[in-house]
Amino acid sequence: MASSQIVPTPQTPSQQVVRAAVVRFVGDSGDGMQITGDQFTVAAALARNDLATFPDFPAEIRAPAGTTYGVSGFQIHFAADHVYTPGDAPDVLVAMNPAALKTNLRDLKKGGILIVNSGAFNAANLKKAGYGEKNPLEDGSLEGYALLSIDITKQTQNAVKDSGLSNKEANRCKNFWTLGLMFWIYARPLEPTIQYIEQKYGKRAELVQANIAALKAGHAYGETTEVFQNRYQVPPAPVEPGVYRNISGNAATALGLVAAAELANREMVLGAYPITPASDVLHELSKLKSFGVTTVQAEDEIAAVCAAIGASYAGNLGVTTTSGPGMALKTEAIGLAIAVELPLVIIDVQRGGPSTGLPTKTEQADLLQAVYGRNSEAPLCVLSASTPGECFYMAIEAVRLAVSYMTPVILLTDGYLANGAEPWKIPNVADLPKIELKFRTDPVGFHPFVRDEKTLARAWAIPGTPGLVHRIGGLEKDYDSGHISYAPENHERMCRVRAAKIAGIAEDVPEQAIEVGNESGKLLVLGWGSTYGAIREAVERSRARGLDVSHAHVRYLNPFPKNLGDLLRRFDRVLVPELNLGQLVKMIRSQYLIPAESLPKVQGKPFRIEELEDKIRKMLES
Amino acid sequence: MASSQIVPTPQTPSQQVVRAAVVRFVGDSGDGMQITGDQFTVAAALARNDLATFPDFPAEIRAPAGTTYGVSGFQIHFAADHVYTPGDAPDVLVAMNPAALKTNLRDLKKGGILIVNSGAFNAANLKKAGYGEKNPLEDGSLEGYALLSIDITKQTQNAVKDSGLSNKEANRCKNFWTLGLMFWIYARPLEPTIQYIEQKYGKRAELVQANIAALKAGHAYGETTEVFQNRYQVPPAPVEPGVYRNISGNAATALGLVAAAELANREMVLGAYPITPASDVLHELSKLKSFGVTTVQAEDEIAAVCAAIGASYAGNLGVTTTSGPGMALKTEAIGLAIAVELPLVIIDVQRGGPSTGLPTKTEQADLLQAVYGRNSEAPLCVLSASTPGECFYMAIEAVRLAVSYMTPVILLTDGYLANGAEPWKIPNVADLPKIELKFRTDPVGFHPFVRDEKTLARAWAIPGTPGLVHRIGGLEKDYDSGHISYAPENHERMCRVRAAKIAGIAEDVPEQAIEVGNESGKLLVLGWGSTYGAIREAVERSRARGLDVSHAHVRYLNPFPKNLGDLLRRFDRVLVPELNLGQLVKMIRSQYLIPAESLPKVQGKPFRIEELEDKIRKMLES
Amino acid sequence: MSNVIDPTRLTKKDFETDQDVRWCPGCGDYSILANVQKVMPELGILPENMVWVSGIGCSSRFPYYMNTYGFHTIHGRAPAFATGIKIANPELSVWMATGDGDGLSIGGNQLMHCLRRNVDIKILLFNNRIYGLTKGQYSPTSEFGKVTKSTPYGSADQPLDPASFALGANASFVARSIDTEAAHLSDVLRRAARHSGSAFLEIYQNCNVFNDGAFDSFREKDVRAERTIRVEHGKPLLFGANNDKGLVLNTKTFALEVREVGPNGVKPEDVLVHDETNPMLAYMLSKMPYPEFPVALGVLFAVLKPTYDGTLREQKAAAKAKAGKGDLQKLLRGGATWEI
Amino acid sequence: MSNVIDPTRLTKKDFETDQDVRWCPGCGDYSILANVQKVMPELGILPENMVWVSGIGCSSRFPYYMNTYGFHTIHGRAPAFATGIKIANPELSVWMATGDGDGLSIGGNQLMHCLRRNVDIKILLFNNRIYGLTKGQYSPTSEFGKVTKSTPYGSADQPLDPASFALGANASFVARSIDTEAAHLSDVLRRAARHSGSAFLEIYQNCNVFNDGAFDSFREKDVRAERTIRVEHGKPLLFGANNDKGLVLNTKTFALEVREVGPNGVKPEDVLVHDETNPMLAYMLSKMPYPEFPVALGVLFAVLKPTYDGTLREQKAAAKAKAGKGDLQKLLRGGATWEI
Ligand SMILES: Cc1ncc(C[n+]2csc(CCOP(=O)(O)OP(=O)(O)O)c2C)c(N)n1
Ligand SMILES: Cc1ncc(C[n+]2csc(CCOP(=O)(O)OP(=O)(O)O)c2C)c(N)n1
Ligand code: SF4
Ligand code: SF4
Ligand SMILES: [Mg+2]
Ligand SMILES: [Mg+2]
Repeated sequence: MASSQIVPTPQTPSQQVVRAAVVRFVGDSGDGMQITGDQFTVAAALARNDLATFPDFPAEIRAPAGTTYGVSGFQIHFAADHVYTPGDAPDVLVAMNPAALKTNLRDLKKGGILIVNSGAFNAANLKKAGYGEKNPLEDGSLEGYALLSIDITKQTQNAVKDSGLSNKEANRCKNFWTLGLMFWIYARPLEPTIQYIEQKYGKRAELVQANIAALKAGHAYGETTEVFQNRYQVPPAPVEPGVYRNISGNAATALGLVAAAELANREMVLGAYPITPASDVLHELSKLKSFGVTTVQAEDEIAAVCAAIGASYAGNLGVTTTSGPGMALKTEAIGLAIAVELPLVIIDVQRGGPSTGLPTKTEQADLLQAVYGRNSEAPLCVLSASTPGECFYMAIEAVRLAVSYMTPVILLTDGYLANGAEPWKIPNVADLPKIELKFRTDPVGFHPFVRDEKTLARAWAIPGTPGLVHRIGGLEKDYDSGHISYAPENHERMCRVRAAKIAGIAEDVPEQAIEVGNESGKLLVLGWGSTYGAIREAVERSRARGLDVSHAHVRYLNPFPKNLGDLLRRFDRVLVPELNLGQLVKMIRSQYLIPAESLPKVQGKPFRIEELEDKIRKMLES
Repeated sequence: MASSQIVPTPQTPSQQVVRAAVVRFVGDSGDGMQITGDQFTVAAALARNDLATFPDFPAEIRAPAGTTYGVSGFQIHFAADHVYTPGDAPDVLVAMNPAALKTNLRDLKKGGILIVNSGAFNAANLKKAGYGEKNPLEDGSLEGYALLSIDITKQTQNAVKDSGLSNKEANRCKNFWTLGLMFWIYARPLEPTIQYIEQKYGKRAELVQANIAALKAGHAYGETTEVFQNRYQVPPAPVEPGVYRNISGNAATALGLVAAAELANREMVLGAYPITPASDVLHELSKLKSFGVTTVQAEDEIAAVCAAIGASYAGNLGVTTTSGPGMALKTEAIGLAIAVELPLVIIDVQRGGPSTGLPTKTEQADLLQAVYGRNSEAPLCVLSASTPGECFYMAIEAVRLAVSYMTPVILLTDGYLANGAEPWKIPNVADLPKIELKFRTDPVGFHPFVRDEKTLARAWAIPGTPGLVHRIGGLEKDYDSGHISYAPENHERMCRVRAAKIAGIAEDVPEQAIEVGNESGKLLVLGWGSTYGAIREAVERSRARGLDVSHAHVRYLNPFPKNLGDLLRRFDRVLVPELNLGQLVKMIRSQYLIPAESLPKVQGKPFRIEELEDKIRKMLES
Repeated sequence: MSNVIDPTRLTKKDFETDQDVRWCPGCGDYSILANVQKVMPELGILPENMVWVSGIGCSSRFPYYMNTYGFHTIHGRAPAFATGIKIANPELSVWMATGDGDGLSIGGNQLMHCLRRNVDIKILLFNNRIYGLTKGQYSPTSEFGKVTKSTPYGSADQPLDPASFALGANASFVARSIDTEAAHLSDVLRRAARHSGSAFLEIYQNCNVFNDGAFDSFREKDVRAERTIRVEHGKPLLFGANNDKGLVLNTKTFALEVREVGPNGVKPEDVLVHDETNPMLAYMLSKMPYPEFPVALGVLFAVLKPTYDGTLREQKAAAKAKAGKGDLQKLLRGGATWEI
Repeated sequence: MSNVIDPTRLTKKDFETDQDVRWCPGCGDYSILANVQKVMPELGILPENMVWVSGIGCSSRFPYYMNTYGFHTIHGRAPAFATGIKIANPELSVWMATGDGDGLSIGGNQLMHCLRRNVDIKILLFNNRIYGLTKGQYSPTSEFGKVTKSTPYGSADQPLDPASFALGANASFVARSIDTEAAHLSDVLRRAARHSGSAFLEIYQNCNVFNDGAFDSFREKDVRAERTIRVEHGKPLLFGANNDKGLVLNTKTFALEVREVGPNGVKPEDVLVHDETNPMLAYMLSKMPYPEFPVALGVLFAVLKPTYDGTLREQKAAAKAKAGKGDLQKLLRGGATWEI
């Protein structure tokens, strides 16, 4: 539900209950904003708030200090109710320098709390941020906000002066000072973060001491100074009981893959070439050798996917992870995997394009490439994940379908899911369904393209199996013997059976459900992927305002769930919001011939809930 | 129009006039069937017949003699009327060995003339062809045909025995013997072929003499033996006056590119990596250095397209040629060309897939890859050619649009167009419109992404130009300065302007016309690419039978001609025959929301006219 | 089962398929196939435990004719597929067939990285100095100035020497042989088979259709002894019909020289002795300009170093040994958790 | 025009852009940029006649900071773009910046073929033995066993030496330098600039964020003299603070050795003299194992051979000279025609 307004009112500090809050930390890459955000998140989670987070990194590794393009940010939305997105506009903005203020102020809610480190607002930094000679802290331009201008640099230096740290190191503690202050405002305990500091800097006692001192000093600042009119309390959210952790989409994807390997009782080979924002899946999986995972950092994306296909051929689970430009390079090899009908899981963590584009920003524009981007008739299965946590389950689903249907499966996630995080109820491994997987061993009646009658999957006969020695390749094969064949009718038969096999997956996946709202009506908002949270929240808010609108979210993009057409036809109008110029909408219109309308956005950022609400309102008013 | 029946009747040979004929020569790769076909084609052309040809090569370079997969064929359709395809079923089949008979007999018209070289029907060859112990020439299985079983091997040996050739070389003359016989049947003069032989074998007098002897002997055989009841005469076709040549699609493509370079007054750099069936464009262009053409046989398809883009950047016309698997490899680099907005012409000579597929066979299944097969929103222009000769004009058009709109343009041809040939009226160079092309030289107001207001094309400022020094790259660029920009609204603005630029091409290309039939009615058959001839002929025949059907053929596949939607809506039904599983039809349905129906075929071969007629009939009857 | 074969009793037949061999009659590929099928039974590896991988090209058709597991992949990428196969199942004996186009043109990067990583696969590169399958374009090993279908004015590329390339890529085993020399080819195949790590074997192969006679100037019977030198570890680098010529190092110019050996020439002790573990010597031998020098055939270089697949296997085993087989439930619980 | 510059009066400023340089503070790329901007004016080439091409990586940001024409392309393919540019306009001075990942991992094939073809472009490979831009994965030049983000158990790859690779690819110019040694780097840059053909220059570059100190063991002031050897054509291969060590060839083992020079060691005449035209010596120098041997810096190899672009240009000119500028109408008429 909506995050409430937090307008400070002139009264003595007291714990005021709010149902939700959105906080954004912004500063230089070196200011430690990601750690601050992570710790603040843990605190919210431990307080049992529901939450969603989104970090926003600069494209540069370490841009020079003070520049606008070097600003690093972290936003968290936490609430006593269900949370679906990291929030549109922050209630609180913490800006550690002028560049951070410059680039983020416009997002802050009118009247929101603005905490700035005035110590960083010197002439040099103001100039780098593009403020020129003017200091926004002094020229009255921040009047619409609840401005708290604190020299955090100095406060921190004072707090840690006994630690013997160099000036530079002392300054680095600023983020914990800030965190301490924020913990005070939101009435969080300091202990978990103290433990974290001890663990992280354990080897250097002086750092442990200094950072803890800074944290406590920030907290004390809130307690003792009188600048704060309010402290806030966000009550626990009504979440399902269970053991929770915070999880990012990339971590969930990696865990889903490992889980799937275990459920299928197979070892996994990941072939990958580093690329933003997919690299973390490789990093995560490279740690898991004891789970039988081998990661090959290949020389390029082509070799990466080919190694994965080779591994599948030899009976392992072949997986490859990448992003847009890497996907483009893999298409020829994916075509081979389709032709030889081997299982292969391809994770595409979509990012802004075209070409190198906006490598650190999110987008959903690889859909058509995933479905159609190969030479000739080369059908495969395409899935997507809607939330960071769902990446886990869709990764398992990708593996299940790949091995059951002997086909490549593309799982589309994106930069927003990959780096965003949400609390995730940890599943009980024993409850996860096993993945059935049988290698062919019986030579009787065997040829490599003999098919399962139901799934149309060909036999998976791996090297090392006696009696099944055979050859496969990318040339067309005879339907009845698997040998090379250029016969015309056979080619059509093979093209059709490959298509039918993929189409048949629709029988094996859940029917499309309505996420929110009625099963029929005036307007259906049809989404896919990471727009889930924004759409869901916008539809809920619109319904709360009495509008007849529903939300459905497609996870199975090729083939579509078999009831999708019927479901769509039950609505007068269908709106398809996407972080692209209209791709799913093309597929929907073509397949079902319904005048689905597109709501495109390509800004490297997710939808704001408001944008969607506006559009829904306009459509239902018109 | 329809090719007429040639059923031999028992009377003395006399010149019987027929309006059309389809002849197919088939034999071992080593039997010289392609030369035979070419010479027969020249003869038909000189007799002013309209004609279309199609060679059919085996995938193997030189398969062992006598095998079915080593059979090489050549079909020609020539007529006194317009000819649009190489014909469905031959009236005359010339089979030089059992394997050739085995693989081709089923295509021969009922009652058609079947000429076989009985000298090749020995036990070994029969077995290799899969006839086992049975000899089809003797077991009565050929009864439905006008069988002429001649020991061409022996006849040829006798004819050339004075030439002093080895047995092997003597045998090689069989094809000219056969040609001589066919020339007699169709009443063609021998002189042009004699000249050809003299030119080709000029250096070896004994070969000249032997081949001419064989040719004459074959002719004499027709004249003197009484096995032939009929000779046929196909009168000249009513073709436009002009100078003609026979041209294949690949040759026409190469010539179109050179012509375009001349019309634009620019030198050309072709970056290519050999791949069937596109290699001949590279071969043709590599001869044309005196036209300022430089060909780079690159190390792979990626380097090929990158070299072409580099050449465009430096102010030449960058071109790359390939087929399906190579297209797949080029997509990442094409995305860059889109992002930096440089002209680039990409020729995709489509072949059977997926993956390596049927490399020597034809298909139209790269359409969706061409339109959508790149990461992110990466729009470009896609064209196609409908006949071999049209490849010339569409190649020019591709260059024109690429340089006018600073965009990659994909021209789709296919294996059928590439190797098929038709008589082509040679254009007068002076009549071809010049291609306007201006490099930016004025530094005032310059930045690399400053746009032409009308076309939205950015300025083409080439290295070496004083005052315009600048950098470009694949990262997103600021609309107003061309510098790197990650700003959200700017990214959307740039994505939209790139899309608008391509969409705007619709204003600059011919409106969609009706090829045959009324401007509205019951059924429109909508085709694209090499299916042109078959569709046109099928529609003409159907209309002759009184059916209300029209034919439109799309050459501009992205964007579509601006009137296409209106045109389609004037028909009750729209049928889209394609050599794929339904690709154009997807785009049509999605864009215009009309229930266009698909007629797919994926057999590595073109449509037969009959198939299309059947479908049309069924649709109009139902 | 009835079809269990005794690995010590394998014969050539066990490695032959029933597929029609679809190379042009007279192609050098036939004799390579025959030699491979002859040597394989000696290795004591059951056909079902052997995988042949290839890219695209005439040479890459090879797997179809071996009665083992086989994977005819895409152009140039066979080393990457082979790497995946070997990692997934290290028990398999993995072999690769490629051509000068497949392996060195489009596939140069995959080959290079496979060699430097030292993946335990055996690589046969059929070098016919031409693209056979696409009907006669020049390749990276074609001579400068070569006239082909795509270079009617002669190629403008300087060629690559496959063995030098492999050495530059830090390959652990580099050898050369010729299609027509059965005994030599078999010997080198045996050596390659036994090498642990990437074994790179270049085989000069005649394409009688598009580049006939490319190697005749040194492989024909009458010139062979004078124009080639058979290198053997520990043996002096002698050649010539009477072993009367040798390779000598000019220590001044630091370059190899061809010298007569005997009363009128250098002493036998002055002739260099082949040391297949010396990368410098191997590089020199690979780069000797022809025809001033003979063409070096045999094992130019062979050393042992850790294999990529072996290291990965050890890492996995060590990780399992240390942490025990991974506990998925524990992994899912990961870092900070909370219970509700 | 007002902005005509005299090519003999260029200064460093003429090659500097107004763009913010976006490398991490302290990155070795800065000093490479400064050196390049210092040397460029000496070449007498106007900035407008120079093109810098790059792939993707921190190093590949280089063109943005040069006030010349620049093309930041896609990952690994810069050599192919540069080839197209050079062919299209041979008057341009074409330079390329790449990294150990861009140039040797994904781009190994493009680099290799560019070098063997000898396209006339100058290639600077910034070797920091890590992927900087993607935040710290190992690269093809990282040490075996290297622990990085993607190899928590240590990398299983044997590394590649860029200079050996280039020599294996038949490069005509191969050199090495270090980011921090301005004078040496400038000298080698000048040599590269003047070379006709592909000039390959590897520059050891410190990535202070993800691989800090990778080269400290030989580039730090106090060890530099003992741990590196500066090779110069025609000069003996001496090194050490007092030039008291030299490289000597052991003719028995056919291997290089490090020896003291002087009364207690070998005679100065026994020390090898660098000959940059000798490929064997260059290969040896590129492969000397560290730390047993010093790291060789300078121009390891340089010979002249026909350039790819030059040959193509000549072929085109010759074709035009012979046939005259092509007559399109005649071409269209081609083979057999008939008139109606
Ligand atoms: C991606 C791709 N590009 C191009 C081709 C076409 N092609 C097939 S084989 C080949 C060259 C083969 O040369 P080589 O490896 O030397 O094999 P050979 O036929 O000479 O044995 C080419 C260019 C292809 N199949 N796939
Ligand atoms: C096709 C593609 N794959 C992967 C990437 C991601 N990527 C960008 S730079 C890079 C490696 C850069 O390493 P290096 O060339 O050594 O440059 P450095 O940053 O170290 O200077 C990678 C993997 C990409 N941009 N494009
Ligand atoms: S084309 Fe050449 S290499 Fe290929 S099969 Fe024929 S002879 Fe052999
Ligand atoms: S990550 Fe490393 S290489 Fe890249 S800019 Fe920073 S210090 Fe330089
Ligand atoms: Mg070859
Ligand atoms: Mg690097």
